This record gives sequence, C-alpha cells and structure tokens, in this order.
Amino acid sequence: MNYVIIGNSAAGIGCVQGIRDKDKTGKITIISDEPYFTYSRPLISYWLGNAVTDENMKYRDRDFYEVNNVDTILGKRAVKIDAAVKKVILDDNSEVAYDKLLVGTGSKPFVPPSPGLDETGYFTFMKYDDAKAVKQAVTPGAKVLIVGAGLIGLKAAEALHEYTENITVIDLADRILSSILDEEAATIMQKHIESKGVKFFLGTSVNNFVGKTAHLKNGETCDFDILIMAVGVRPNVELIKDAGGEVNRGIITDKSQAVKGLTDIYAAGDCTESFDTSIGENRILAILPNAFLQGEIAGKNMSGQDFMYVNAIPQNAIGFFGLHIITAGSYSGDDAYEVIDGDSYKKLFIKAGKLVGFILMGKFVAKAGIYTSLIKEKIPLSDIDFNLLKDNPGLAAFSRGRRDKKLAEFH
Amino acid sequence: MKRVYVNENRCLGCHLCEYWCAFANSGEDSIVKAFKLNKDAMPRINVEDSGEIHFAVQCRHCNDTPCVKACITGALSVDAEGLVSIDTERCVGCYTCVLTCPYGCIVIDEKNGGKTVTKCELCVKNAGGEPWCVKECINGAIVFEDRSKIL
Amino acid sequence: MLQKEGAVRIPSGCAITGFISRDGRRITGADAIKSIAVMHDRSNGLGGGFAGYGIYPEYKELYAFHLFFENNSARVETETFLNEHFDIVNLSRIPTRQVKSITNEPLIWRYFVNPLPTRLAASQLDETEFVTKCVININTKIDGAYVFSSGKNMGVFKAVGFPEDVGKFYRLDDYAGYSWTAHGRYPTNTPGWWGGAHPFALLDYTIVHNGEISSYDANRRYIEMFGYKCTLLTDTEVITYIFDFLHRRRNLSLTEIADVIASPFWTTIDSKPAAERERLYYLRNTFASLLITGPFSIILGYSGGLMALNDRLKLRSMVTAEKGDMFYIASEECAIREICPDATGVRAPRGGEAVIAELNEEGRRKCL
Amino acid sequence: MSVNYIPSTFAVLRDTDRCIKCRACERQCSNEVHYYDADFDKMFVHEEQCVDCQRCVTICPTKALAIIENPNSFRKASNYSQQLILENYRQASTGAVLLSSMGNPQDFPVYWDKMLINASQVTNPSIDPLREPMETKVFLGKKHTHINRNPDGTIDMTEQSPQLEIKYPIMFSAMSYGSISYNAHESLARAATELGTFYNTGEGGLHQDFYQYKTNTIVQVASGRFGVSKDYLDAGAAIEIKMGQGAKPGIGGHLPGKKVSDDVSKTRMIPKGTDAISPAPHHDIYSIEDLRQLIFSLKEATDYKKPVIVKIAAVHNVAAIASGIARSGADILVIDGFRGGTGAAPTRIRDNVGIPIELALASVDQRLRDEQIRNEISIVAAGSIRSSSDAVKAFALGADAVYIATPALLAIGCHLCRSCHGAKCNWGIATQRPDLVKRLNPDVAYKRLVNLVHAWDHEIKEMMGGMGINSLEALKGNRLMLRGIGLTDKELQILGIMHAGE
Repeated sequence: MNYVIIGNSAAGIGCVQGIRDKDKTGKITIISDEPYFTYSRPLISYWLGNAVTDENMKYRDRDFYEVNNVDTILGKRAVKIDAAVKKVILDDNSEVAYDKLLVGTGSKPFVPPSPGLDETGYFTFMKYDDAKAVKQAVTPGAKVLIVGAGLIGLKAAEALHEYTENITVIDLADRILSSILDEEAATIMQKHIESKGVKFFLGTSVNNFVGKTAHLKNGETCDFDILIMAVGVRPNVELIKDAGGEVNRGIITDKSQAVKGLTDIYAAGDCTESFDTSIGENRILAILPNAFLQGEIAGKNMSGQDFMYVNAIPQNAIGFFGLHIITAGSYSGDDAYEVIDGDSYKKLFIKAGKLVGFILMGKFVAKAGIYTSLIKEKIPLSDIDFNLLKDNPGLAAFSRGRRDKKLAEFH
Repeated sequence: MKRVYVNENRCLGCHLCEYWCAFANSGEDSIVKAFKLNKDAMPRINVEDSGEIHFAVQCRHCNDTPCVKACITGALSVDAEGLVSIDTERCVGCYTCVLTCPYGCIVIDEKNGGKTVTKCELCVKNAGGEPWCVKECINGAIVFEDRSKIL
Repeated sequence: MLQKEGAVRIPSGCAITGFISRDGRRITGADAIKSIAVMHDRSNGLGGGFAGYGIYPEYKELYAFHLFFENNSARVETETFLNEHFDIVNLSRIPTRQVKSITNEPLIWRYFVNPLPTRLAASQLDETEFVTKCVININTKIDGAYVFSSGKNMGVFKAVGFPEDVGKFYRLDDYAGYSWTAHGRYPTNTPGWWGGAHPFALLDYTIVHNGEISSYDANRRYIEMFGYKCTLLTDTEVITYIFDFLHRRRNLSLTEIADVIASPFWTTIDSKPAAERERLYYLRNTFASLLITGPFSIILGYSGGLMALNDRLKLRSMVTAEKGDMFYIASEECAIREICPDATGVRAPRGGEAVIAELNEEGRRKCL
Repeated sequence: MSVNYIPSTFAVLRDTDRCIKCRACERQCSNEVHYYDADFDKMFVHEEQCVDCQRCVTICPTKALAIIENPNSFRKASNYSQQLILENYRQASTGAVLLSSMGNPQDFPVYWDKMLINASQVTNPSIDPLREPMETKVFLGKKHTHINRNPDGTIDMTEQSPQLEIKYPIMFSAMSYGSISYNAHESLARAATELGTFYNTGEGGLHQDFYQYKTNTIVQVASGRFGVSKDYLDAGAAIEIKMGQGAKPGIGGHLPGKKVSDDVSKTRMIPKGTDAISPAPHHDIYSIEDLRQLIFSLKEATDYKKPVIVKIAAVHNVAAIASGIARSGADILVIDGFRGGTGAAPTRIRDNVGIPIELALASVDQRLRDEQIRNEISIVAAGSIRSSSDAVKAFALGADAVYIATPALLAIGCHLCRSCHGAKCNWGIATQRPDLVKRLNPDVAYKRLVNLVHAWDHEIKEMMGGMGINSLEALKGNRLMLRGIGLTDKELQILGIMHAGE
C-alpha cells in the first residue's frame, strides 16, 4: 500500500500513527512545503518568547520518521491532485503516486485588505518561519501593533512581551478572544493582560496605514515598529476543490474522514469541517487535538480499519501571562452556573438537562476534563450529583456504577 | 500492563497515598525530608471525599490516551506497554491535557506556578516496582494489577 | 532410690525374635535362646524373656498362671485369692537352674487353674473377662505378687538378666512348643524389674516389643477406661491391653487392629477406593486414642499364631523369613540365620503392615 | 459537676520534627484524639479520649507518634490501686455497672506458662515434620466403642454419630455479628473455609451473605435465640448451645440498640435500634434434663445429621457439669475459661468469676475418663488459648481441639485496647459504624487468619515431632508429655501431671 500525506503537522502525524496502528509495512510519504521536521505550530509563540528551544519545537521524537518508516518530501508544495490517476503533482512538476491520500493542508492567515498595509509591511503568525521573521525584526522596546485579539494575536503579544512592554492590540470585536470567551471572562482576561502593560483598542479597526502609523476608525492613531496581522485564518481547500471534492468553508468529509466526492482521498485538520456535536452543525474546529484525532482516524481507515470520528466539540486550553482558560462546547444553554472569584471564573452551560459547554479560568481549570467528558458522553445531569460536581469536578459526583467503570476497569 | 486500581469499598479517605506519592516523586530519601525540606513535593494521586465515599484517583493509563493525542508539544507520550508518561521539559503548560482527561488526573504543578503539568507514572521513574500508593495503602484499597486481559 | 516399673514410666529399646512351626511341630526353647543370644548387644542385661506356645499340652484346658512373689506372705495371700476364685489343679515352683548372672530372684510359682463355676456365674462375666479381672486384681491389690503369664497352653518366662542367661535359668531347653518369642531388654531407665521384663502377657496374648512409643499416656488413659490398669507403665503392657481389648473384647481381626494402632496416614486413606476408605476412616476415628505413635516393632504371640507389626513410619528394624513350615521374625536377620541359615524370603515388612503367621490345619489339629 | 476526678489514662507523644501534618491520625481516630489547629499550623491532642488502640501510631507515615501510660500517678497503695480508685470515681459519676471487654487482664496464674513440653532424645526419634507426614486433622463427635458386624462379617458403620472433621485442631470461637463487624465475620468465614476449619456465628444469627460458607460454620443457639430459624440451623455444620461464656459466667448479654443496625436487626430478627438482651439462663433450661431436651429438639430439627455442641463457662464444679452434659446426648463440649474474651462484660464479673481453663480442662478430662465416658463427647478448650504451645498443652491435657478468638482478632488488627464495648473500634472489628467497619479489609484479613492458623499448625507439628508424635490423636490426653514448673502438689494433682525433673 502506498500512502501519501500532504501536510507535516498534527493531522499528518496523526495519520501516520493511525496507519501504523495496523499497517507496519506500507509505504508512507509526507509532503510539506515547510522544510522542517514536524513541529508544533502552537509552540511558535513559546519559541518566540524563548520558552521553547528549537529542539523542543519538534512535535515528535527525533527518530519519528525512521521508527515509523516514513519518507518525507520537505520544502516542496503539492500543487495539484490528479484523482483520476491517483497522483499528486508538486511545485517542481514532480509527481507522487498514491493508493491512499491524506490532505492535511491546514489553514493560512486571512489578511483583509487595508490601505497602506502592503506598503508598510507586516508579519503574520502561523508558521515557524513567521516566528523566525518576527524574532529577527523585534528589538528591545520596539513598538508592536497586533491586529486581532484572538488566540493568535494574544499569544503573539505574550511572546513579544519578552522583548517589549510597548504592545497594542486592536480588534473589531468589542471584547478579546470573542470566539471562545463570553463577556465576563473576556473582561477578566483583558484586565489581566492590561495589567502586564498591553494596550487594547476594541470595537474598532484600522482605517489605513501611513508609514509606521495606523489610523484607526475611532480616530486614534497608533505608531508601531512591528505590525502583526492576526485577524483570522482560512482553510487551505484549493487542492481538494480543484480535484473535484466537496468543499464548503472547509473540506467536507464523511465520518471516516474520506473526502466527499472523491475516492481514496481523506482530509483532516484545520482545512476540514467537523460535525460539532455540541451544536449539531458542521464547523471548522481548528485546534490541534482535533487535527490529530481526525488524522489518526483517517490513517486507520486508510489502512483498512473501520473507525469513525465522532464527538468533536470545540475546545480550547490556553493561557496568557499565567492566567489559564479552558473552554469547550457551546455557550447557548438554557441554564448556566457561574462563579467569579477574582481572576478565576467558571461558567457551565446547560441545555435540556445536559452540560453543553463551559468556560473555566484561573483556579477553576483543574480537572476540566471531567466537564468535557460530561459534554462528550452526553450524560444527563440528573444521573449525577451535579450540585457536587458544579463546584468540585470529580468522579465522586458520578453514580457508583459509572465510577466503578471508570476506576475499576481498564479502558 | 499492571495498572493502579482503587477499590472504593476499601478506601478510607486517609489521604496517606497522596503523601507517599508526593514523597515518591520528590527525589528525597525520606518522607520527612520530602515535606520538611522539599518545597516541591506534590502528589500525582488525589483522594476524592464525598461524605462516606472516598477513593483515590490517578492516571488510569487508559487505552485511548486522549491526553497524549491532545498534547501540543509531544511532552506526553505512551509507550508500547501503555504507560503514559510526561517529559516536563517539553511541557509548556497549555493544559490541553487537563481539558481532555476524563478522569481529572492531569495534575497542574502548583509548586511551579502552574508552568507545567505532571501525572502519575506508576513510580517507574522513582523507586520502581510497586507504586508507592499501592505499597503504602493501609487498607489494601489500592492495587497494582493487570486488568487489560479482561478487556 | 531408684524406682521400679510401676512407680515410674520406663521406656526401653530392645531385641526381639520369634518363630512358629505352622505344622505344629514342637520345638524346644533352645532355638529361641540361640536366636535372641546373637543379638546380645541389643540388650543390656536388665531384662530378658520368652513366651512359648503349646508348651503345656497336658494342661491345655487350664489357665497356666506364672507368678512372682517377693515373699512368702504374698504367696499365701495370693493362693487364698486363687482358691476363692479358681480350682487349682496343679501348683509348683517353676524349675530353674542356677545361673551366675541371675540374682535376686523372687519366688517363682506356676498354677494350673480353672475358674470356679459358681464364682464365674456369680460374676456375670465371660470366662476370659473373669480371668482377666482376677489377674489385674492380684497385680494391683496384692503387694509383692505379680502374675506374669496367664494363658492356656502357653507360658512366659522372664527375668532381669541377659536373655540367654534367662533362658538357661528357666531351663527352656526342657520345654517344647510350636511357637516361641523372645526378648532382650535395653531399658533406658534402671534398674529393671523381673515383672517389667518382656514378654508382657495377658491371657494368651504376649507382646515382645522393641521401641519407645510416644503415644503412651494417650493410649494408657484411654484403655484404662475399659477396666485395665497399667501398673507397669511400660509400652508392652499397654500394647498388650490394647490387643486384648480390640481382639478379645471388640472382636477386631488382627489386621483391623493394625489399621487402628498403626493406621495409615489420612492422605493414604484418602487415596483408597471408597469402601476401603470408609472402613479405614471408621476404624481410625472410632479408636482414635489407640493410635500408637513413636517407634515400635512388636511380635504378638497368641494361641495358634504370631503377628509382627511395625509402627507406621517403621522407626525400628524388623525382618521376616521362612523355610518350609517355619516362619521367623526378628529385629535382625542374623537372629534368623543363627537358627535357620538357609531361610528364604527375607524381607522387611512395611510400617503398619501386619504380618501374620498361624498354625495350618495340621498344626491346629495337633496343638489346639 | 465540673470536675470528674479522672485524669487521662494515656499520653500521646508526637515528634514534631517528624510530623508532616498529614492529618491521617486525625482522620483515622474515632475517638477524636488528634486535631489540627490552623492558627498554630500544628497538631494537638485530646489525650483523655485516647484508648491506646495504636491505630494512629501504626499508620503514621513518619512514625512520629507514641502512646504511653500517663506518667501522672496517684499516691501508691497496694490495697487501692489507681485503677480501683478511678473505677470508684467513674461509678460515683455515672451510677453504673463498670463495663469491660476482652479477657480478664488481672494477675491470676496462667497455668499454660507453668507447664513444659517434652521432647525426644536418643531413645526414640523426634520426627521432622518437613520430611515425614504429621497429622493434625481431628474428628469431633461421639466415638462409639462397640463394633457391630454385618452378616458378611464386614463392619457395620451405619451407627456412627455425626462427626465434625477439622483439618486443623483450631477453630474460631463464637463472636456474634453485632458484637463484631460484618467484615470481621466475613474474614472469619472465609478463613475457616479456606483452612477447612470452623468459625462460629455467636448468638447473633447468620447474615444472609454468609450462608455460602455454611460447610464451615457452627451456628450458635443462645439464651436470646437471636436469628434462630430452621434455615439457620440447617446452615450450620454443627449447632452450638451456649450455656455460658468464660468471660461472664452466670450472666447474659446485652447488645446496645445503637449497635443494632439495619443488617444486624435483620440477622438477629429483632427490631432495628432495640437493645438485644440475652437472658442469663435459657428460660427453657433450668436443669440438665431440660438441656437434654433442647439437644434432642435441635437434633430432631436437623435429622440427627449434625453434632450438637454445648458450651459452658469454666466454673467451680465444671467436672460434674461436664459429666452431665456428656450423658445428655451432646456430641461436643466446649469449656470456656475465665480469661476468655468478650465484646462487653461487667468488669467485676469478668475479673472475678470462673476458673482457669487449664484446671477446668484437666479435671473434666479426668472426670470423664474416671466415669468411662470420655469417648462419649469431644472436648474443645477455649478461653485464652494464646499460642500454639498453649494449644499443644491443651491437647496433652485432654482437649480434642481448641477455640481461639483473641488471637484471631489480633491477626486481623485488634490491638487489645479492650474498648470493644465503646463500639468505636478503630480497627473495624468491634463496631457497626460503616466508616470504621470499612477499615477491616476482608481480603487482607482472611489471609492473615489463614496465615496465623498455618503458622500455629507448623509450630504444633514441630512440637509434636519433637515429642516423636506424628498424629494429634496420640497427643490428646498424653499428659506424660507435660511437666509442671513451680506448681504446688495440689495444682499438679488437678492438672494430672508431674513436676519438671520427676
């Protein structure tokens, strides 16, 4: 069997592990336009902030490719899939034949056009190379402007805080981290980040850039030495789209991760849409664990096993300046439980007698996985001691039978 | 592989396993030193108490290893036998594992301000042999057994 | 002051020998002397004795009582008792000859007696029981008197001394019987008393024994519940009573008795077929307190036969052999070879295995 | 009243250099002796509540604790011990009978310790139990001594009385469910089953869960008749009629209502929370002939298939009583000496009533032999058989088997603090409080019981081998194997043994 994987990040690695779970001998080839050993993209901010060495950027042990018998074609971009003859064509016109193909092309930064932007020059913050470029440019005390107060923008801000205290973040939304936090949580986090010296302009955007100055729509101006555009990302769907696969915002797959409309082609990771069980709709869940799991499922199915990817929910675990957030699921409940204690915040979202989502911050993040499991396993809260659980996430709240299953059996 | 299991009918909630666990992972040669001299001693096992219910919980070393799959750095790994261990040097404290562990068994290392997480590694990195929570349980509530065959 | 048998328990080691002519030929006591003498080193001069069966054919319907008296008044008292209970058909001193090494001999008398029918009837006992009771009575009640032989057509001869000297002393070459047993004693406590020498006898049961049983007091305290009185505190005495009890009074066969006193181990019993297992369980459990432990090799003499038995671990030596109608049992093979150099079938019976040699039809006709 | 005159009996020593404030002592003390004070960040004690059960000392991970007698002492007097003074104080404050538990701790002679065991030298060989078979199996029950033959000459074995076969001559004495915990009962039942010996329900009935161990269960019928039913009688391998108990001869029992939990109430067949009172006598047994009636009622109820045991306390005329029982149809007699344990007894009775088992056993065995009925009944000695050597001495005096209770409880964690009557046993034995009962893990405890009996059995076999005896039958009543040491002629005469050196 001849497996080809486009993409060398979590989905691709997951796919390798999924294939090797059963097929120890089939040929696996990974194609990536980045020239690096597989590395963890979420670590680029840590690397930039000098919290992680080059060595520790590696997502897997140094001997991963050898141990798993993987060929790599690094630094070359796949430009076309010829599904009819089962070939991938690379940017040097070379061809790679496949029996089974995984597309794990990830996403790319979305940079909205803005007058003067191209002239003034900017950085994005997705890849190792992005971080390297920023690191090369940044000088102690440099003025940094970050457009976008989402996960990427704020992680960049945290990293750059190691170099300068002169950081400004602007976002069109009226709160930071608007995709994962509600208003209370966002307010707490914003205050926390501001306490480190980072300035925010919210509910506004850049009107235009003039030299190293941004003119905001609210009339303010902001000088900068370094500009980072972190407004959003877009999935890399072109290969599939061109090959005739079904694409919405992201690539559409079935539960086996096979791309709809194509045969022997699978897709996983940020370039795909997943079925979010917490809301019952397809959406892009662009997070690393999701990418890995999808890749693994794809790999297993590519190697002839029969697995389905279910129970995907949005989930995030992230921290800024030592204040941690763990969130999951949807925030559209019919009931909620909320506790605020200083920087710590907890909100549990309940819908139809089940936990559907939560936001945890600060000291409340401990044992968050217990809540996650409630969402994923769709356990009716009436089956458990929710009064106990809402304040003390633990197995004590579960029925004896459920608990014995968790504790006394091998899983 | 042998794993640690607790028999809730036998667990007394004495919490001694937590102390022995903290000692075992402290690198000290006595439990007194672990608590009197070592500021970082911290258990990987946690006893939950709720009224008359008591039970100790630590990493189940489960088969799906959601924590390993979710780990963004590769710090968490599982060996061929199923032992889930953590390389704290590679941990950046993102807590994705905390988010995914359905047993609440990833322990945030409060002793270093939460910069990393830690977890039960069945004492393979310290004294080895039978884990200390098992060895020191005063009521035989915590056992070290291979139950994977039953699966 | 050293205590004699009866005042203190005296275990001992020893030599034993015995043989039987299954055809009932009468053999003189000289063979028994010769056989036991060769095992001289197994005794220490503190006791020797013989039992001969078929030696009193002329009085074979009468009980032959052999008695030791320490003094004449004991004899008078005993004879009064005997006259009250028995018809004394014949009485005499037992002939002896002077032997240098045999000293301090008591008065040694022999009585051929028949129970008085009136007394027997009045006692409501069976005859053997009546005789037994009388013997025990004399031995326990009359100071200085001791019945050391009380069977029919048989007799025990014993003394303090080496057995070959004892045989000479009692002129055993003058007696002839179809079977003989002999004993050389090595008591592990001095001094040895005439009555304490072997064989020990009750009615026609005699026991010669080499060993030291560890179950002694358990056996004694049990058997004494049944009217026996262990006055000598010797193994031989209690073993004789056990045989009397189980054989005469409970009608167990000799092999059944072996299953009681040298019972197989429970594990062995458990490995037997169901019926045999049940029988062995029953015997062992019913007479649990008669299990004899510790080393013993015994020859039981009785009218018409000999039985040899070792303890169940076989902690003492004992061999058997035969030639023609002769069957031999001895502590050592040399004791057999001495009187029958070409004996065949020499073997060491297993622990707990009862080896029985009895008069054949011809022998029974001649002797019983 | 503000002053109670009673100083604490014990002092709790804590090495603060070692104490890591894990608070396990606090969590595990049902008497609430230890407590943590957050202001001082230190552990403190209410030592007046300490009963010296050693739970905290045992579990302390840093071995920082020791319990000692309170060195505080009253002015010494030989006629008024501090203990006696305190007891009077206590009675003056409560107006109540003093209660105690476990065996009589007073300084009475322990005859076991004044008897020495024989061994073989030279003239007969000692037997090595590791190389030769060594039998300690026992059958309890009547032993007929007559033999009947079938017409074909084989032995007729149909007439045999029921026999209780025990693989080891050691059984677990009666301890009721109620006085001890469910887990303690389970441990005893499982150990007896694994060992091939018996445990005894005591007078509290048999929990449904334990019917599965019935082949190794002796069911007791006592004066309260708690939990007695046809099913219960059928569940026993033997039935024991408890006429008396060594620790409290002449009086009944009293299980306080607070120990009558749901399960205990079901098992005893009495309402939950009510006091369970066993009358002093059986009100249907005022004489030996009444006892005979009950014995035969029980036999009738169980088709004459099970041995009936009668248990009596060792009292002054125990030999005559035993003789009556041996003739009453009972198969097994249990004699319980005055040092035997109890879950609760009036102190004065425990400490002053009854006689030692050694003397009682010796005189009963001899009496039954004198009356030529020793074979009619087996004798089980109970009431302070503390070790394998005590057991060997009991066998040599005439016991067929022994009952042990205190050593069994020691095996499963009892520290003999003698506070059973408080019902707060920190070791999960003499309590019904679920959180405390849980502390006794039957999986561990039953193995310890099995170990104990195995260890004793090994020792018994060693001693038997030393004596040249390879079966227990040959040891039973073999008093020549014993010699007294430091005993008077009278004591030697009653024990039926000679003095050492004789």
